[in-house]
Amino acid sequence: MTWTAASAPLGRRRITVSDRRTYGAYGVLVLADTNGPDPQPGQFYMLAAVERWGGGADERPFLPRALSVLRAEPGRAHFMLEDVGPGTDRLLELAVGDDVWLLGPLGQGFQPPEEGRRAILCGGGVGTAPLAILEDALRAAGTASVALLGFRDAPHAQGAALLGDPRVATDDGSVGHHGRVTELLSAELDADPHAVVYSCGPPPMLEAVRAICEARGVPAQLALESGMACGFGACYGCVVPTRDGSYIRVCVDGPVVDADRLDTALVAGAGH
Amino acid sequence: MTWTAASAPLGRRRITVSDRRTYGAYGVLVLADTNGPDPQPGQFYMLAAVERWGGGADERPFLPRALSVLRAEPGRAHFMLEDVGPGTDRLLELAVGDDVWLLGPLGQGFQPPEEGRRAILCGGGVGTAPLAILEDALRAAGTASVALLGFRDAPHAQGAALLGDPRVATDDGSVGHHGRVTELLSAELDADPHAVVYSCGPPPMLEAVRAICEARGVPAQLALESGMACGFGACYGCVVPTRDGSYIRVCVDGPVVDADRLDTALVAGAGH
Amino acid sequence: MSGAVDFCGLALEHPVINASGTFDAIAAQRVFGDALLADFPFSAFVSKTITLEPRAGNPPPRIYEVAGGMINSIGLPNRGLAGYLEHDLPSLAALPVPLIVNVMGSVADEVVQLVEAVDARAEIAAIELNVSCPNVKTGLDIGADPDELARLLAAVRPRTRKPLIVKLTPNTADVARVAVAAEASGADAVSLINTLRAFAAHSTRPGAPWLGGGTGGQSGPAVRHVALAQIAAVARRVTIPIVGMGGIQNGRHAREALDAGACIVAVGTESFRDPLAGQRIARELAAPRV
Amino acid sequence: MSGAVDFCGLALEHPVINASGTFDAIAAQRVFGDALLADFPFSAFVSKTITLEPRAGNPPPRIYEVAGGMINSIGLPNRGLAGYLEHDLPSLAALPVPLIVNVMGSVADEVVQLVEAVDARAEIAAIELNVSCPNVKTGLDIGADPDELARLLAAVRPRTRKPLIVKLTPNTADVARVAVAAEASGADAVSLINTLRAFAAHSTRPGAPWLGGGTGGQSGPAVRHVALAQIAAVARRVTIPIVGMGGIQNGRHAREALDAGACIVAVGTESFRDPLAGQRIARELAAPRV
Ligand SMILES: Cc1cc2nc3c(=O)[nH]c(=O)nc-3n(C[C@H](O)[C@H](O)[C@H](O)COP(=O)(O)OP(=O)(O)OC[C@H]3O[C@@H](n4cnc5c(N)ncnc54)[C@H](O)[C@@H]3O)c2cc1C
Ligand SMILES: Cc1cc2nc3c(=O)[nH]c(=O)nc-3n(C[C@H](O)[C@H](O)[C@H](O)COP(=O)(O)OP(=O)(O)OC[C@H]3O[C@@H](n4cnc5c(N)ncnc54)[C@H](O)[C@@H]3O)c2cc1C
Ligand SMILES: Cc1cc2nc3c(=O)[nH]c(=O)nc-3n(C[C@H](O)[C@H](O)[C@H](O)COP(=O)(O)O)c2cc1C
Ligand SMILES: Cc1cc2nc3c(=O)[nH]c(=O)nc-3n(C[C@H](O)[C@H](O)[C@H](O)COP(=O)(O)O)c2cc1C
Ligand code: FES
Ligand code: FES
Repeated sequence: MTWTAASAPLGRRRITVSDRRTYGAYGVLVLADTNGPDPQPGQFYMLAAVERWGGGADERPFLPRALSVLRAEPGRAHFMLEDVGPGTDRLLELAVGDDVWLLGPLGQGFQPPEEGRRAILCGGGVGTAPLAILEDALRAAGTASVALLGFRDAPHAQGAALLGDPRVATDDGSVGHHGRVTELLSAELDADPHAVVYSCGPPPMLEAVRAICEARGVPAQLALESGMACGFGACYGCVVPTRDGSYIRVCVDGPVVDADRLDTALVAGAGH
Repeated sequence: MTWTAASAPLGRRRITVSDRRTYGAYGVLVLADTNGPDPQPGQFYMLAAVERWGGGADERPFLPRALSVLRAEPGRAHFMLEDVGPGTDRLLELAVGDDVWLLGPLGQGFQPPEEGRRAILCGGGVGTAPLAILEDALRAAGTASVALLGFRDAPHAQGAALLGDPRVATDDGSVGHHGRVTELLSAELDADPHAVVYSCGPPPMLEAVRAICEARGVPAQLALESGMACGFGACYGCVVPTRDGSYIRVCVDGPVVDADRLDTALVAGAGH
Repeated sequence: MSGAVDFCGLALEHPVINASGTFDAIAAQRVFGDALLADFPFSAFVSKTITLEPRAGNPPPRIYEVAGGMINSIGLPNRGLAGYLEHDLPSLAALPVPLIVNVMGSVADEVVQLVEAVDARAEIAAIELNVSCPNVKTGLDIGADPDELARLLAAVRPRTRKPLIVKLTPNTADVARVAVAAEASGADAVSLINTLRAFAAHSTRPGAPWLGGGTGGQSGPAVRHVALAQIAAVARRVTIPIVGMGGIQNGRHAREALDAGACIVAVGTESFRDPLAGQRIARELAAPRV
Repeated sequence: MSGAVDFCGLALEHPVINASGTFDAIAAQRVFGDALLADFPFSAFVSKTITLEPRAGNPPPRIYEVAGGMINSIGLPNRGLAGYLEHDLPSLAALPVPLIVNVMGSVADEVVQLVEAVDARAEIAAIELNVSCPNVKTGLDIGADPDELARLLAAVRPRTRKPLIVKLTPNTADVARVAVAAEASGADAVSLINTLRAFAAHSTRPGAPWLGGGTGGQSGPAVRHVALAQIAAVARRVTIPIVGMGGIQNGRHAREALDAGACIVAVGTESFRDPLAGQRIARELAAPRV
């Protein structure tokens, strides 16, 4: 079984915010995207507010921002955001009825595990987003999965509510396991070395996941982040180096890549 | 009797919008400026929204915008705006509770007429603003005045409600006199050649007023507009040519100037 | 849409093309499918700069956002001449618009080889020569110095009868003087502006560059009025057509570039915000002036 | 506030001065009263460019707002040398900070007269020489050509023992080469960047300029990263101190200019938005790095 994505509609679409929710440190935007195809888990969209995109810190944002799909219902796409700069700041300011420019769905998403293998979803921070839609898709496909999520503290750990029944780790021990989510991952892999790992999160976490899976010979699919200008292969801005010594564009060749294509998941300039 | 302005406080102040009203095509902002000195009629302030100043048409506004005081109560200043570009657009978007940067009061305002002379206030469009505070001041001083206001059409003519009991002219005849406000002015001056004229409005109107008063030998004080970057004499951007062949800065030598200092009130680049 | 225009003998449906390096038609077709061909946003397609040898480009990060635009330090990644002709040209030749190939070399001999190889391919309608390449000896861009550019064109011009567009660098004291040299040396057109040299500071390492490539080039609306000044200065001094670009976001901006003396315009950074920007701008341009 | 700095022998209380032509201390005192003296926003005051003869400046409009900044075409209005010394100098000498006078001439003889007259006045701490003046013969800015600048400085440098700061033009192919020439010719410091040449189109007259003076100069955050690139390029090649400016709006921006190699910074356009910007930036700069 493979999941195949439809072409993105050519051109950005003007879409209305139909809901705006808060989960502790995170905001969720729900967009009424009735004309686009269903996004695949791991795909992303480029978003920009139609009004006042600009005028924030350093007179930014100017370029649209890449956001993973958090969840898709027919005609609606959900996004999870953390306010880390002028772009996410502006998007989080939007209220129901405001409009955004939306381009997508874009990029290569996750692929389901081979028949009979369990999926371990391991993420952190806003990296939670693509794991939620992945969890939905695995459930629909009848594939067993477990989710492990790491957060900084209790306000961030509220993001865990976006998944079914995840195990949570926090840096400060305020919620769940006191420590790193990769410690939970190692324990899971000890118990089930035959599982397949799906991961998204801050670069150091992603790199730790990559290293653990490499050491254990476990297949892993990593959803990368990278600074993007366009999201559709036009600018060559979003590259990451691969093991074979070349660069790939995260927007068209990713964002999900097989971990064994990379020497490192520490992407220069991504994350905070 | 002369009216003298206090120094403006050094530096911009962060001020909250305490009321936002609409008069047809115009919006009125009321700012709770409790620390500034009372503005004089004809003075202006530089305003900018604290949040999202920028991100409008052509990625503007960037510089603050000059706005005449419409009316002053203790601790409150009123402003009248028409949406003509990205700056006024953003300011008119503000709601009660939003903050603006305010610098002022700035510039040279109107001076009262000599004892015993009547004041004719003749304005148009947003040029109504300084005439309202002038009308208040004349009333307080016991000076007789009449106000003549010109507007494009009925939605704009609602701005007339900002003055006591003005005579109105509209270009399309929808309200009041069908024609130019300068026709009303000529009639008033026929009846009272001894009056003093105070005027603010779009450059062609202001120039017509200037020409009428010059031809009749009537003293007139004109409140000029000009593209401004700073408002406090720093940039030399706001100059207008005077009769003596030099340039004066509208922000510090004006905005109100005696009409006989000018050969023309048609300021290059001002107005729409 | 009205607005057909002749540019160096190429019959273009409208006056809006893409700026080199800001639209990858092959990737876009992968993303958007055949809709891209049915609705191609530009009246000609300019490919990314091609060099003789393959280049990997600069290490990331390659992009930094600034007030009204961005700085890029992409580093001209490309498959090299042979790879381009073999892998990319067949797909690009299938586009519904004329194809312009942008080439760059650091010495005349390289440029001659590039131009001769491109000249031999009937699928290619015109050649754009990117002269923002530093001279190996002086470190100055070749296109910053009229004499150096004239020497390069003396070697290159005779090698092709296809229209030859010289893409000028804005990082020079007097771009008009360079344009005059290009015209005198047989260029059929000039295009400008390329990006303005700019530096983005690292967020945590004082004095270090944010961009993997070190210094980069600024584009977008923040440079639009610098572009207009250069286009107008060049238009006063040459009679060959000008491709005007730099920060164009809408029909009014395109109109201002044409009014300043450009024959056609190119859209770069705005396509990143709106993949159909070229088409939108052509439509806005065709609307009557207000 | 900590952050005292020595600049060419001037003991400055903090590293933030004003950019020439962007703050009129006399007008500001008229507007804000003596609070200006009590709370002067800069650690030195740089006056607007003074020329030998009085200049009225350019016809309005003089200002055009752009993405992240503005274009000005003020045209250097000033009372001329004699008028400045008689009318302005007494008030400026009363400011609580050292006074730097910016001068410009189109031929060496003019500059020599300006520098000698300024040198004679003890109230003046240093001289800034604006070399963004077009050469009457070539039309190119004097400061765009290292040789021409060297010739000018050979004539001017011997006429004063006050610190001589050369304000470079950014409209050149290689600003570092010009800075090297300035250093070799005896400049005590260089300042950069001046405004980028830019054109604003008229809203209704196609091809015509909006600005009364025709072309103008762009400033503000839109040029900040161009400034950083030029400051860094100059810092790599000279040892004399650099006054860094161009789009600085806050302490982080100032810090980036210092990290790129500037000794002190100057604030221009941001003062139009916030008359106390200089003071705010100095305060932010003094705060510990985060
Ligand atoms: C495929 C993909 C999916 C993503 N999904 C999500 C998601 O679901 N939710 C979410 O919240 N985020 C997501 N992101 C991340 C998000 O797109 C970026 O963090 C984005 O840059 C935020 O914009 P900002 O303006 O808020 O912050 P920025 O100012 O862009 O800061 C974010 C990071 O960008 C870098 N940076 C800082 N200044 C600049 C500058 N001037 N120019 C360029 N880079 C700078 C720094 O590393 C900084 O930490 C995703 C990114 C990708 C590529
Ligand atoms: C002393 C004074 C008092 C004023 N009082 C009031 C008042 O009470 N109420 C009110 O509504 N207005 C008032 N104005 C006018 C107001 O400040 C200007 O119209 C202001 O420019 C509006 O900003 P904007 O961004 O909305 O429009 P802008 O885009 O600035 O357009 C307004 C006008 O500016 C010019 N313009 C267009 N583009 C540019 C550009 N890029 N750069 C520079 N100029 C451009 C054109 O002439 C245009 O018609 C006053 C002006 C002055 C000087
Ligand atoms: C990401 C990016 C890549 C670019 N690559 C090239 C290139 O390969 N060759 C070239 O001649 N110009 C290149 N340019 C410059 C553009 O073609 C154009 O000259 C410049 O961006 C100004 O136009 P704009 O402001 O519309 O983007 C590139 C610009 C950007 C932003
Ligand atoms: C309105 C205005 C007037 C200026 N006048 C002068 C001047 O008289 N002499 C000069 O050397 N530079 C002048 N400049 C350039 C500034 O000193 C400074 O170099 C430039 O604006 C970049 O800094 P900024 O981006 O902080 O404004 C002027 C700039 C502006 C915006
Ligand atoms: S974001 Fe532009 S190529 Fe990937
Ligand atoms: S607005 Fe700057 S001097 Fe008048």
